Amino acid sequence: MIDVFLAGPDRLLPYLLLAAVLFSLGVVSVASRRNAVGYLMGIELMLNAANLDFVAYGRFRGAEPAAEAQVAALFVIALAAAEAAVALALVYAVFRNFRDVDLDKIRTLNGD
Amino acid sequence: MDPALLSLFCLGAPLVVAIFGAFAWRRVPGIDHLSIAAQVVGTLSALVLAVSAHSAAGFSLPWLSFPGTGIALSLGVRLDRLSIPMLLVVQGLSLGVLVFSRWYLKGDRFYGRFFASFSFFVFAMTGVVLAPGLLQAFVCWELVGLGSYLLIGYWHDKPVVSRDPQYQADKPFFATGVIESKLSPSNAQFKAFVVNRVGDFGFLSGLALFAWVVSSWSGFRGGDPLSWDILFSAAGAGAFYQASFLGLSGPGLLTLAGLLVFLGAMGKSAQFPFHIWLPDAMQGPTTASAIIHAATMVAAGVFLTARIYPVLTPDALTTIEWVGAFTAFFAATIACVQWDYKAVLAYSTVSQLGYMMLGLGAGAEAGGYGAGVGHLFTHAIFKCMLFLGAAAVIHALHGVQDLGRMGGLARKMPLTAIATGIGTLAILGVPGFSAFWSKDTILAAAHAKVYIAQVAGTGEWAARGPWLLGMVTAALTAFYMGRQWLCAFAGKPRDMHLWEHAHDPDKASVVVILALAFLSLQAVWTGSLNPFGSGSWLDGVLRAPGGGILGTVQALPETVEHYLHVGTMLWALPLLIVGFAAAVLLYVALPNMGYRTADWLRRDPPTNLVWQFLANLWFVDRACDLLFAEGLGRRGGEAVARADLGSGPSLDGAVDGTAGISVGLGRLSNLLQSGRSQFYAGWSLLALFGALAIFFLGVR
Amino acid sequence: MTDDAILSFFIFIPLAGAILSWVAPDRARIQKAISTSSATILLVAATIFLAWAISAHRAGFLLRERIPLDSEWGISWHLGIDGLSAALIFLSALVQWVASVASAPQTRMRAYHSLLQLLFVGVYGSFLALDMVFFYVFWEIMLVPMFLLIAIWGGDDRKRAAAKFFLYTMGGSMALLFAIFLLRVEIPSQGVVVPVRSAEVVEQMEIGPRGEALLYDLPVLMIDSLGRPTRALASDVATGRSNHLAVPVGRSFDLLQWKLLAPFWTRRSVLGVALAPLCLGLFFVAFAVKIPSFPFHAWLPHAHVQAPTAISVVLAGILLKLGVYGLLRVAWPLFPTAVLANAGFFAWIGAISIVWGGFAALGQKDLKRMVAYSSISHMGFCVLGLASATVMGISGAAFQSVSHGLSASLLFLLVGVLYDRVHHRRVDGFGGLAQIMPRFSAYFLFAAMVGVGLPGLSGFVGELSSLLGAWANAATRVAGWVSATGVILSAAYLLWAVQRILYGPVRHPEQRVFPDLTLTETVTLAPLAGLSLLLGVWPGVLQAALGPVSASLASHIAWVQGLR
Amino acid sequence: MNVSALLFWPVAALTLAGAAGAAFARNLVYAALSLGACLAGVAGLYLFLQAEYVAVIQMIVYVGGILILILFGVMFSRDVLGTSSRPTVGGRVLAAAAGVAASVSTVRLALLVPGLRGTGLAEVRSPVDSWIGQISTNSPFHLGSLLLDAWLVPFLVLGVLLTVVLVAALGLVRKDAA
Repeated sequence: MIDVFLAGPDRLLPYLLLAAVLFSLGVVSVASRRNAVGYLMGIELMLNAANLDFVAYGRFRGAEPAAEAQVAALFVIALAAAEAAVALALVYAVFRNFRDVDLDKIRTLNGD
Repeated sequence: MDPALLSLFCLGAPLVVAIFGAFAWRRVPGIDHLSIAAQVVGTLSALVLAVSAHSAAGFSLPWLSFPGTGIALSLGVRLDRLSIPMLLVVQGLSLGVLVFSRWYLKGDRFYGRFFASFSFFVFAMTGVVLAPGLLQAFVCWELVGLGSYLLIGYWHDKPVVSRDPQYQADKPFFATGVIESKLSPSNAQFKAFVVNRVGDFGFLSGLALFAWVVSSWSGFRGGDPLSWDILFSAAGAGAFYQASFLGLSGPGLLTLAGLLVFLGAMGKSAQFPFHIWLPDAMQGPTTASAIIHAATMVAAGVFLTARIYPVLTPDALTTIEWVGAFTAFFAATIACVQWDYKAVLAYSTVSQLGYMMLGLGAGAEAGGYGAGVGHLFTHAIFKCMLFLGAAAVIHALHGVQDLGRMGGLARKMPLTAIATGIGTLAILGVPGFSAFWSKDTILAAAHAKVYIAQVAGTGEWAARGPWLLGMVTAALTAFYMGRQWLCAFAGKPRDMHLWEHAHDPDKASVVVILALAFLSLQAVWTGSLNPFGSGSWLDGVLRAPGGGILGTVQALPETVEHYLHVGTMLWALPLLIVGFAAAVLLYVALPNMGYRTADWLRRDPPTNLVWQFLANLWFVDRACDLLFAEGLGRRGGEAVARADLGSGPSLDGAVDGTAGISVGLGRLSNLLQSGRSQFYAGWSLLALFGALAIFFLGVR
Repeated sequence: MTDDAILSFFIFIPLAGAILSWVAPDRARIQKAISTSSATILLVAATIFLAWAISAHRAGFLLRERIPLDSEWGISWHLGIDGLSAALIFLSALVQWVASVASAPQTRMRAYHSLLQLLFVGVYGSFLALDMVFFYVFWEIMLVPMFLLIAIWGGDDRKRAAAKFFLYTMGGSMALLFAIFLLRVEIPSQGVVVPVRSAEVVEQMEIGPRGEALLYDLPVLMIDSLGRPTRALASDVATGRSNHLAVPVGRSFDLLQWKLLAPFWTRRSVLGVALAPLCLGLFFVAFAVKIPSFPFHAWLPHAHVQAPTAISVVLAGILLKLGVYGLLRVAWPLFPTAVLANAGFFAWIGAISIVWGGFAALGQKDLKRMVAYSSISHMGFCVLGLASATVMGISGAAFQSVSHGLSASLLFLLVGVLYDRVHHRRVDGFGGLAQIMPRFSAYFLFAAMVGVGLPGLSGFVGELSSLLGAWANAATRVAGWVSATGVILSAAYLLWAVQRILYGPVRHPEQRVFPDLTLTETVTLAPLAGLSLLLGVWPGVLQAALGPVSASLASHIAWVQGLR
Repeated sequence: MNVSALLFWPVAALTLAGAAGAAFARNLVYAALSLGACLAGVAGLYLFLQAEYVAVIQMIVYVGGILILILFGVMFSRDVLGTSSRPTVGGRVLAAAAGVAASVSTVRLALLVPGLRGTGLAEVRSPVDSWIGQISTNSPFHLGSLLLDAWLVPFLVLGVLLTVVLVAALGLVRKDAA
């Protein structure tokens, strides 16, 4: 473990572990937040974890960093931006219709 | 002309009428003439075939083929010494019944539909008779089921009899044992179809079993594994030794296959416990009962059993014999206490079918094949005639079927009385009438089986049982059939009002009845009157088929044969006389003694227990209704429906509750039902990552 | 392989129709005209293709078109039609036609009709796609329109039903995507050379410019006695000079190349778990949800009961068939050994679906829900037949799919007819309709008999073949025997309903005023009924299209099994 | 032991802390802010991975764009006042379970994958100090050429998507949309 600590940034494992924890935290907030925006934040966390994995694998795959990985990361970032825009537009629309973004109040999914 | 092509007329003519009638019966009045014309064509071609065709002929066309396997299921025509006479019987009787129906159903609200459905039924039945293999037998078997479905439910708009004032007014004073709250034409047609389907489950399984064994047989060279030739030769060549299923192989497997198919035959031929549909089927028009539930359709089961005779193992035959014997006895006992004219005939039909099975089950070397098939033909004719007579009586009495209100009809409708009398004597097995020959042959065959068992020193008592049952049944038959005829036609009229208006049917119908009565004379079959010249033709028909596992049958020595026949006669005739004497004594010599006896039987213990037992049809109907209709059907269905989609803990809930991976906690499902989207999210995330975690932890 | 894009029209025509409906004015007549005419065009095209398939009577693809899109991942626009897909596409076109004639949305006709056609974009795409990426894409395209069609135009509890449908199918799609991903990454970058069944080469071979044999656009190699590969010429293959043939397969999402890799998948394992059973399981879940077979069926009753009539027809007539098609086209060819190893399991799944669905149908009070459960029961025969992996079983499953498409559509249309009259579907709410609506009753009895599997009608052929197939395979025999009880159950629930609805005295006098079938209703019912009669009397006509494909698949499975 | 290790762990700690805050903070404003911290930390990690360009983009798009959007979103909800609607007990249990499952699977995978044979993923790469200041294959030029060459189609698709998304967002927030 100590060598992991010392070699820190030069190994793959720490990044992967970091990404894992980030991802899990994202899952937690997606599952627990009752607020649409909190929900969104959880998703962002997960996306970042995925990105981190992308770039880290790309870095440690060969001697030289793989640019494809970073391209993929860029794509994800762009998609995240788009998704955030739509999500917040939705939140706004919902807010205007229901005067509230508490998902518990919005139960039309089961028709009652 | 090629006989095979000629036989297509018997198939095609009724089919054309049926298709036309299905669309046009409301608008076009002449359907009855059309179907009669079709039947004339069919009957004539059948006659030509019977006279001309001496060797087996036929053809078959591929119907459904499976590339790469060589299996090509096929339909077609098979003419041989079993199918040709049966064809003649079916076509001829249908013609007669159609002619009779024109009078019987005149002015009925569904008049045209009867003839359309009837022609369809004849087509289907002909298809069964001409089947070149097990597949077509099954196909047309089901179509026969549809035909009878349509004919039983002919008056589909009638209510259940418990709500039918007409029925309540006319029903016999004594219990008939039917479940009145459930008996109606539509219920009867449903019951008939489903009960038959239970048998067909066996038929279908047996068919599949045969198909598998034959097509996987090393000697299979492509073609239709279910066609009689390939099927029998495969069984004969020991294909069943090459396959094994549930630990069965060789004869055991063959027995299973044969009995599975026989299950279908039990369904159609109303063998115990599948008989329950037949009495209900009397809700249909009496003329329909005459052809379907007396002459041909119920005979289809016997016909099929005779067809697959070459693959029936001794064990299978013994089972068949017992089933038949018990059915014969069982139905006869019930018929003794029925006061409904048609019900008596219905149960006598069941009983006679049991006789045929008993005969077939006796085995080839005991002469059982010929006995069963012979009785199949004779019974078809006189039972059809008896039902037409019943139709005449019921029509004359404006729908009254209660034996207790008839009597003395012989003076009002003499011709019907004569014809029906001949039929009764025939079914009794009085010398000089057809069944004397056929039924005695059956009993002789059963006796011969006992003798063979004695000689072989194996299972003598197993063989003696059916024989004894058959003997007792002979006496019972004499009693209830005599009783029926005497109650209806002899003695003094019990209901003057009804009696006044009684009359014979019109000329054509009378001709039909008398013609059938004439055919019920023994001489027509074994004697000089045989239209096909001497008994040699008949012997040809009745000789057991070779092939299959049967090989060549060596008949019993002449002397033994003779001794058995004489012995049987010596047994049967006295029993017959006793039974008939009892009937005369109870219902003619001492007027109303029958009623008193019945009353006495009904009222006082212990005999009333017997009475209850018989009057409730041995409680078989009620048991089946309780166990299957109510229990398995209704309750079972509701239970499964609840378990699947109920509001309480159910499969649906469980699957919901875990969004895919079923943990089966009904409560969790309710949480989810609240529709909180992040609960959905949480659950699906948990499901996904839980699965992944389990997966990855499992990885080494 | 052809470069002309005929098959693409199956996808672009409904797409164009969808767009047209969206821009066209929101009036019922115009909208119905648009979707009906696009359906008619497709129906004509599909009929031509089916006729071609029947007359060609071969296992190979009649037509394939392939446009490589991405060399990096091996994604290509790859469509193909053979006997199986021709039959199912014909059924789809027929059902689309019936649905667009029968559907009468009260509100938002624009959205309704364009969604309906968008749905069929997904349907035709999934039936034609031979590239797993596009297969998945079309598979997903189907979900959203169906979800909306139920959620907007459905009954009172429509939202919940739609949500349930969506969750189930999304769960299935997850499994599908995961499996596709797993398989794709398993292919080594340098590719693999796999042995190939010479019969398949003969069936599917195309001839390159210099007379060399091409299989699915890949070169065919002859392996000589010393194991040296040489390019095989078409003549070599045709004359059968060499029966040691191999094909070099590279990285791609091409379904046909994945099929060639079947011997390769059996050897692979991902993180210590055997690949073939894992992915077969994932595929089976994905497709069993659609079929739907026990225990993934719980969405169907909700969806059917809530969906409007025309949508129920599409759902039962087509969407359920996609599950069977997926198993036939994807799951079974890729993992033969795993299929044979688990044949008993799959057969029991089918048998349980048959019996469970039958009993559940027996216990229903709601007519439409009864029909829904009968669908579960009938589709069980497809799973049973497939499990046996015999020619009879496979062709039986395909045949049963088509036949059930006809019978279920008939039944749902007829239930819709009743619902239009009284606005309820309770079985006990009717009685004696035979006296009031004779033509309706005739059709209803006919449809019931198709469902019962009466010989002479299409239902019988599929059930018979599936049962024969199940009996022919030792692993599935007992399950097949149990499944045969389906013939009792189907007769029980269907005819019980028939007799309670049609027969007996008229129970509700106010129903005496019901009109019999209108012209539109007859027009939608008649072709379905006629077709199921034709297929029942003369199954050979459809078998000519399905048989060779089934035989090829069966021998493929047996061959891969033999390699081990 | 090199200098970068000393910088690495603080950055990692910042990222984790930010993520935890984003996940658990009652007040959504705090949550959003700590999310920003987390995003910045991730950008730092990209630097350690020799992905400067991605790091920059991360800062601009995420921290500069998305985070602001999110803060706007927070404004809509009544959590501005600091009163937060707490998750229900069921929700908490569910979230905890899902989180545990997720962390177990992902951590297990992280520990598993680098050990796989054939992938040189377990090796130590050139220390960070050694490459500071030199141009390598992942220069913006290189990335750009990749985007316009091998990844052209996806790139275009992405552009279309962004356009559609903007239009859709506008459509959603139009006054008469409701």
